[in-house]
Amino acid sequence: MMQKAVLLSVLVAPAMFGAAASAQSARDYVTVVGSSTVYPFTTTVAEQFGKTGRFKTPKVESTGTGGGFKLFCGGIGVQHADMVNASRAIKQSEIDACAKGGVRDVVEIKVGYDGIVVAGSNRTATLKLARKDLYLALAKQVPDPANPQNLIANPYRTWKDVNASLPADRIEVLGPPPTSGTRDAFLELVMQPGCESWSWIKALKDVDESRFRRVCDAIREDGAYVEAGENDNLIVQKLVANPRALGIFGYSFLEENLNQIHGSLIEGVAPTFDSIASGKYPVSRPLFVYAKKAHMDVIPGMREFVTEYVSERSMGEEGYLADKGLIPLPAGELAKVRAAVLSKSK
Amino acid sequence: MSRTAADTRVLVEKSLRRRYRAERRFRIYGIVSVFVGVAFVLFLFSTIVGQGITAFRQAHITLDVHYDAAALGLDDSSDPALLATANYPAVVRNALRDIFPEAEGRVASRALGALVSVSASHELQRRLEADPSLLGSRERLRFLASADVDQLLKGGIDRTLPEQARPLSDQQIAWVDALTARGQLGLAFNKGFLSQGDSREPEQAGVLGALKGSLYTLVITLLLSFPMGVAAAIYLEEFAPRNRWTDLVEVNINNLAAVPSIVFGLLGLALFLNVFGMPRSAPLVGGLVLSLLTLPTIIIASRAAIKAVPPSIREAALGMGASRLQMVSDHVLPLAMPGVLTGTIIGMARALGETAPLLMIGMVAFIVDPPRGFTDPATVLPVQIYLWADSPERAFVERTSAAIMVLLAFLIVMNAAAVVLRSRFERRW
Amino acid sequence: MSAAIDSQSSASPATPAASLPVAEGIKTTGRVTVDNPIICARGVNVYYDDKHALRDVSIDIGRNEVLAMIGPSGCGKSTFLRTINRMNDTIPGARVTGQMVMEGQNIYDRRQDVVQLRARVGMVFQKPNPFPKTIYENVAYGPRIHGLAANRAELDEIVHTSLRRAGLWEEVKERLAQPGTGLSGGQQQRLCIARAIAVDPEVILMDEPCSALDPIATARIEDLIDELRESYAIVIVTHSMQQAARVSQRTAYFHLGDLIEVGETDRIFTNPRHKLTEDYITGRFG
Amino acid sequence: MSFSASLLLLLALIALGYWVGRSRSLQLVGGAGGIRRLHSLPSYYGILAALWCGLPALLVLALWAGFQDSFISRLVAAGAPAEVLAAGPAHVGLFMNDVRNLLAGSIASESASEAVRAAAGHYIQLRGIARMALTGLLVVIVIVGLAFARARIAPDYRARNAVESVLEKLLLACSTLAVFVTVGIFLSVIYESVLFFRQVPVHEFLFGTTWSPQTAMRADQVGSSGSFGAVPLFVGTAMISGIAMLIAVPVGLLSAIYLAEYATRRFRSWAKPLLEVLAGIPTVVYGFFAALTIGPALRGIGESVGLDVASESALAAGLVMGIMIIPFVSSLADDMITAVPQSLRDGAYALGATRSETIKQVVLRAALPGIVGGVLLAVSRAVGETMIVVMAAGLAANLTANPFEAVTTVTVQIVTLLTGDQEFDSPKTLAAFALGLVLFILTLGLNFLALHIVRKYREQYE
Repeated sequence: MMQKAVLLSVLVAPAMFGAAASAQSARDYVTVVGSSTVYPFTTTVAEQFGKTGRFKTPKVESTGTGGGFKLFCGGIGVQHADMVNASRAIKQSEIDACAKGGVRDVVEIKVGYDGIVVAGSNRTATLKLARKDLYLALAKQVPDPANPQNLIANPYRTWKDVNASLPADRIEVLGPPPTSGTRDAFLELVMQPGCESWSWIKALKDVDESRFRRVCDAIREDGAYVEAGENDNLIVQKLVANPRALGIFGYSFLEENLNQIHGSLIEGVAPTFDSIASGKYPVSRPLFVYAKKAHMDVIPGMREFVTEYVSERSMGEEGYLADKGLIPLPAGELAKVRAAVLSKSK
Repeated sequence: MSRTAADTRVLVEKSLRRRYRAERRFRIYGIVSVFVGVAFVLFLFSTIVGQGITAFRQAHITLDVHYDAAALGLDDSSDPALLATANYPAVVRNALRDIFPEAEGRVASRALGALVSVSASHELQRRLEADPSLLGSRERLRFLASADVDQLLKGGIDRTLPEQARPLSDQQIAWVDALTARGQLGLAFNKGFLSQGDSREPEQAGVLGALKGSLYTLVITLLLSFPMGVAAAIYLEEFAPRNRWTDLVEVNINNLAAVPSIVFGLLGLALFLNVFGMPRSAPLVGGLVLSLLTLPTIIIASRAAIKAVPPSIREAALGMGASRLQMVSDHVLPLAMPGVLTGTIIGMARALGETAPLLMIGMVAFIVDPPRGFTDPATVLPVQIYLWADSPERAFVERTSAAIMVLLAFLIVMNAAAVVLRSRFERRW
Repeated sequence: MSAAIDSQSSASPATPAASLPVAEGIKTTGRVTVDNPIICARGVNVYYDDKHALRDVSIDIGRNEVLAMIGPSGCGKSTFLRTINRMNDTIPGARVTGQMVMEGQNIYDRRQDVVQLRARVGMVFQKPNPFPKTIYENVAYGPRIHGLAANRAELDEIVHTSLRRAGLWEEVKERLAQPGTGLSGGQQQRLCIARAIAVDPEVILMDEPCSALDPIATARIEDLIDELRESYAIVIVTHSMQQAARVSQRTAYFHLGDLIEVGETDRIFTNPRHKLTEDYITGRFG
Repeated sequence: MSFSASLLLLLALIALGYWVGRSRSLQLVGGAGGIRRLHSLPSYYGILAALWCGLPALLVLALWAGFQDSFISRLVAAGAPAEVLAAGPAHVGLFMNDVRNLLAGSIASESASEAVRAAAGHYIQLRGIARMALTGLLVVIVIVGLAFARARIAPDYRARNAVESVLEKLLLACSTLAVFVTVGIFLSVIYESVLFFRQVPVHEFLFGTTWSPQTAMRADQVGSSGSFGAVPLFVGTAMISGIAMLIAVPVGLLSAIYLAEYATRRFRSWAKPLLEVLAGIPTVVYGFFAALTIGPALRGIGESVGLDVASESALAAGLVMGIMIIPFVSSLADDMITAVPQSLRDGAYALGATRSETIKQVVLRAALPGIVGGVLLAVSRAVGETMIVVMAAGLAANLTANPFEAVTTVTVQIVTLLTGDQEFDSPKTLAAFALGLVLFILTLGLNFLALHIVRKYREQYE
């Protein structure tokens, strides 16, 4: 008897598995990839959608904006992601990459605003930073104080070296890697303006843009800036454990953790819901979700998911995304976005 | 020799004190070492249980809700499309405002609404969809409180902190206290933790999805690794000729048992996902990877069990004219079965706790719906623990520990089964 | 772990050279005492858990003599040997009652130190058991742990002397740094003897030291035992009656845990008094 | 589902084959009374007949199940609306997904387009034909196999030997799987690694001292320079493993000695299983514990004595990993110590050695090779351990010897590089495979050495 049992199981188990593996199953749920900054918002919408709708809950993976676009633009078909979270607008190079992959029609959804904060542990005093200070503290090369026309490798070790009014703590900043949209936005909103404090660099922008980018966008790699991966939650935890360090991430993470960390003032403005919504806080940027139009009719629930995303109860001023720390679009802009999205996704 | 026996005695005596001190010291090192290990076990378990036990009770709020057509923005309850988009949070807020009429204005109203979990709206929607005639009626329902309220009741939020530094405002705490005093807010058994999938809201997050994912994964693992492992063990112990090929196989199996599990993850990623194009995040792929991982464990355990069957039994069977295969299937295998099963259970327990290779094949994702098949996206318990451990909300620390308790409970049951099996069928030859 | 010790009396203040009185009604045939004993066993019982392995044994061990213990398997002769240096302590569940007096001191007394006792009463085992170390280190091990040598030269001296006395020096002097396990069986056993005498004990216990050896190696060991008698009291357990006759001066016959008969070796083998002894010696059983 | 139905049908046919083979053999020798005239027992003729009709049928079934869907899909896709066909194969794939979803009931039929519904109908029709064809084919194969078997069955036909040789081959196939797994692992990491080494020279990877795998994702982006010098990872791995071994070896060894040589049976009977619990706890639990309890605690202690301890210090990860490995070392050492023959201990005791002297100088000396082997296995485990370091060790690729600083390890980097960004041509992703290759070769070498030593040692006392 045992003999037959062994024989049968040895024969049937692999056969069954082979058949199960090769049988193509249809995908009946939406997959979303991309930015870790937008991840908490999209997962919230996904969950709401799953709990109230007739469709399966979309699957959301956090891969970083850049990595997300790579997956998203891979092509049309069930094996490719339907939507991508982005903490910045899509770049021309990505539009080209998408086109190359056959992804031509992409619906852009501007979901709201997020401030980029430079946060520290509640155990330390609030820093008052200028964008120039951050540039000097984090750039790979900075203008030589003696001869500003000359670039030298970043010599600064402590914040006091950068700006005498700052404390003499070692510079240690945990921030996003180049795959992250937050990094792109940080470069654009902090490093470049900081860099432009020098008129010759500012002038460079129009003359030799690639040189300008090399000067302003290169972040130091000597350990003062720690690339902390895509997981912003992890950065929060590390800040709590290591009060000397600062972290760069989205406002929503700050809001969720106000009992542990606080945002530094940038140009004298504290990152708060109101200061970002009103545009007073200088480092804020819009967040986006992109959806493949070609998938809209095919992946069950995708259109409904997009509709849910732009609905009043999620993106609206009193919507649940606002509870999660997303700064909603002004009512007028929201209406425009919604109308555009709904018409494009038809 | 010039030394006499008496001299020896004196010399020995002289050395004794030092030597006995060394002896005592050595012994103490040993005891301390054992206790370091044991103390750590106890410390770990008490920490986990201390942190996690509270997750099995959850704050609930009892409210009188009024399915008010005006608040819902709904005048016809027969249209399912309208039912799905009605404004349920308003109903919840109204129910709260009935108790605290002083909460006027947008900000206060939102703060009040934040006491109740968003799942309350889903609950209302479900009820109304099930019975549209409820529209306009009133009923008393029990909802989940929000995670912050839950933490406050469990002492996870320090009331003495300045208002900005804690997630609940003074006003909200006053409401919570008032609700508690009225008997409408309190802790009760957390049914949802074992019956729901993952969620972004700590109070709604449950382990069912991960448990089902683990189950599907382990079914695949067992179906593949058990028959193949036993067959391989039988071949190696009973049939394999002693030659280089057999040696190679043996060395390979022993090596594989000690290869880091993450390397198996790389294999899974490259082979199953990239070459065969199987779906990401699927229990099928997870099970395949884990079965390769547990195969060596099962083979080694089964070989040991088969080897322990005394040769006399084999000789007796062969002497009766049985073929080798008959000898194995009629005598050796039944006698070795307890050992084989024990090894299999231990291998399965290891597979249940394995995380690293599953990270490689996309089983780290936010997945709410519990999987319903082998190709649905899923996570497993350890990965869920990993995901929750990374979540910033304080309430997830409690959930993580509770999920660990669930995982450890399963492991303890499996290991206990192995121990019982071993002791019940242990044979002395 | 250590065996429970039932010491009814603390050490008697008897003079070292005098034998202790033997209890009335002793069942052993023949004279169990000697004139100048080094060890006196009186009423020794050994239990392994519930099993009564040795019953009420009383016997003296004399200086500079070889005492042979013979008897069928399981008769208790090895057990008795192991009670003399308390090797039974290492066996879980073993319990000893009665007195084993060495120069006025009951070795089962609470105050007796086993380490010191074993330094005085050495032992050689049935199977050669050299340590997994070099030949030199094997012999030097005892002196080292007991602190018998003040410096390297003294230690060298002890090793040299011990190997010489064990009759092994000539064979191994070129390869002292090689592992002891590489020697032949007979050489290994002589190494173990050298190891035992390096500590300079007063008594050497030998538990069937030749049973694992071939006849030539056996003969060498027997010669060695005879030489060693000059300096040590030797107790040897053997299965071979010829060996007992060849090497011993006195012989004790054990049977099922009882000490049946003791006497001069010549007398025991030529004129046994007890029926059981006679049956054994004439080969009627055993 | 059609597949499981066919499988059931096939199982029934195999049972039929068994019955036919068995009864044919009996019939040949004139009923149960003539069994002695058969070479083998009737059931063997049955099994043989079952194998003859079952094996080819199973094979056909598996192949059919593998190809049916794609074959039908192609046929159905060919009939897709012209505009879909014109849009390229990707759109056809999406169209088919829609069809499948309609079939699976994932989307309601009224919301599907006319073309999709037509295609779904076509699909169902084709699938019906395919099922019938499959059933027919299976029946034919079984009948042919059965006829063949029935013709071969004769009283002196050695059915048992034939059955057993088939079974033995199956067993052999299972046993070689392990080799294929090893080869598979090797191939799956070597391919990507070669691609990686084409972009980053081997010596730069192995001996470079800067690890910063953050290459630019786009042409218009200035990323970091993206250097792939893995030395900081090796050093970090070595440091954490070293700390772990510093904990695990003395504690594990001493507790093994205590439990094997000193402890009473009762103490041993509860202390040993309790220690072994440590080995059964999933590593993710240790990671959680290290990150949340031990790391901050160490930091607090460091602060109180004026030391600067990073919260994700190598020390925290190493400490917890060491605890995890304790039972691993102790149970192996226990095996080795109990394998030392009692006669060696007796020899030392008889010389008057104390217990600790016996253990230290005789027992341990004898067990040393085995213990070394065990420790090497433990090292390979520490090197490959992932979850503890992922959760507790951090990502900073510091090249440092200070255990209070954060370091990163090979396994952490593999996980970081491979979760998330999934493009398979960037050196960043490929680097993970190169690291995997290094890890695989390293642990393979360690295991090989360790197992060799342990095995040799075991033979010594057997």
